Amino acid sequence: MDFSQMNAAEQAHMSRVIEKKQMQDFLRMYSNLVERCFNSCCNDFTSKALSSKEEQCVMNCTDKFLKHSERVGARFAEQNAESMGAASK
Amino acid sequence: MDFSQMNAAEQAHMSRVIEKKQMQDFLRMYSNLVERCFNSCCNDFTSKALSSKEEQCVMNCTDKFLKHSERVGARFAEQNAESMGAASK
Amino acid sequence: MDFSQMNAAEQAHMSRVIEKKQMQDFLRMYSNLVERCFNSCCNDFTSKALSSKEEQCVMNCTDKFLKHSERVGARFAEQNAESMGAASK
Amino acid sequence: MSFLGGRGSTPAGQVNPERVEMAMQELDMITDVFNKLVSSCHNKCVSPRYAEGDLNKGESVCIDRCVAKFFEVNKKVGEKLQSMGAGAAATGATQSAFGTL
Amino acid sequence: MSFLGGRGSTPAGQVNPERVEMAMQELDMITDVFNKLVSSCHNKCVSPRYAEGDLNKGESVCIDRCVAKFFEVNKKVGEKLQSMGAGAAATGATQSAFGTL
Amino acid sequence: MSFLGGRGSTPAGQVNPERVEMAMQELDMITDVFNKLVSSCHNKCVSPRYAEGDLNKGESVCIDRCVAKFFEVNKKVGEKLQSMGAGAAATGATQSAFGTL
Repeated sequence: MDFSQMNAAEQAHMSRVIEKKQMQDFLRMYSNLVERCFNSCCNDFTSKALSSKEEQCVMNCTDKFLKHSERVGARFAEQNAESMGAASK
Repeated sequence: MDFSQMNAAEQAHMSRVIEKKQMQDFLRMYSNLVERCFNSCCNDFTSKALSSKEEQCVMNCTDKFLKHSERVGARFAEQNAESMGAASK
Repeated sequence: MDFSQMNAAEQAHMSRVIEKKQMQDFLRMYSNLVERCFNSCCNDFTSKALSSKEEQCVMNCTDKFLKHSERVGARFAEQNAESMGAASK
Repeated sequence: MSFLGGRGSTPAGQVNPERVEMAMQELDMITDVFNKLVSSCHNKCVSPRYAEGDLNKGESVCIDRCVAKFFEVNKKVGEKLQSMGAGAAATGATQSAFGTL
Repeated sequence: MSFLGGRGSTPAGQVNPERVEMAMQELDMITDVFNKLVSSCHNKCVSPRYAEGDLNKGESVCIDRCVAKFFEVNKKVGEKLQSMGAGAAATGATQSAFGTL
Repeated sequence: MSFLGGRGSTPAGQVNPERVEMAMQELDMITDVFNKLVSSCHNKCVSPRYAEGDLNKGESVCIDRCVAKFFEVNKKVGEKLQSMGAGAAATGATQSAFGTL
């Protein structure tokens, strides 16, 4: 994304807006992660307590999802950079 | 959620905002309910009219979903109260 | 939707708002379409390039989804008109 | 589907923010319903094999019936909700989290 | 679930937009979590055959346990995220697209 | 992916609301696409058994290819939409509900 056409006031405004958006994105990601790991790991409702097996699954699920997200983010940034390079030729 | 740190003007503002949000939540719940019950109950498209069996299914689906929602809401409130009690210790 | 109760300033305001919303709806539809066609057509990750079979699938998927959307939109408009006719009786 | 009424009128030349907001809410709701309709009927009627780009006869007929049925379900659910004075159950989160306000 | 704190206070009679916005963000988040909870426990506990309109005993018990378990998962995931100082991985799009700002 | 251009310039020190809003729309769109990408490639590449917390070799390679393919699909769909002058079909709800405005 190209902010170079923006003046200083606009860039400052965008920074604040983006910061707020990152907080919202984080919260959204958090609830998506809970939903995803709950759905994948919890299938036994004969007890209300998380079994140790379920807990391990949730920990691995969280861990793996974050690593996945990070990897996708890195590839996404590369592809975005490539697309922009191609577009400005 | 703790509004005790807010002054009167802020609390009044939040009340209006929450009222508006409840309307939006209701509308969203309505369309989710239609989608869910349609998807579960309607699988025959040899006719455009709802069969009596489909209609009964939609009524039960709506009924059951609202009761489910209410029950989850009650448990949610209890858990929230517990979490807050634990947090303020 | 009935705008006849609105005054000219309100109608002009709504026109601008609706125009902006149509842009957002278009972007949302675009990303939904990419997601849907990717999920239906791409199941082989032994290569990072789109095979000609996958590409054909994506083209057909896009084509068909737009035609589907258009048909649903036409029926939706008819049903809406009917509901309004019934409501104003 | 229009159950959000207006309230009173405003002098010409001025924008009543409340009225505009209500129209926006209705617009958002219609868009939401339309998107769910498109998605539901696509899942019910269109084969995900995508061997061709046109809707075939069977798919087209199915879509027409699907839209009609979806509207009927929308109506039935709406009537049921009104008869139950619902909204209470629905807004559970807001109610339980903000019961003290 | 409340990890968005307030900041300072405002003279009575005035609305601090920042504080109201934070409360709104928390409200949005709670609604989002509640909706996911309703949907997840419905999928886990309620049979989609809809032979009757009441929750049966088995469904009711399942729902209670489901909510409790969902809260436990919520807590575990939250602890894990905090221990990892996450947020970085999560906001990948914003970071990678706007890294230059 | 950037097809929302700016329009003109504004005197330094002032915020042009239109320009900021356009940037926000683009930001929202990129976030939306990124979230769909994360979710799609997770479904395609990551086993939901969660026996360990690390991505294994097969999953990692799959993710890289998945992202590349998703971008290709994004490009093909975008080209197709442009060639069809689409938007019409897409904004069906708004068009059919507000055709009279």
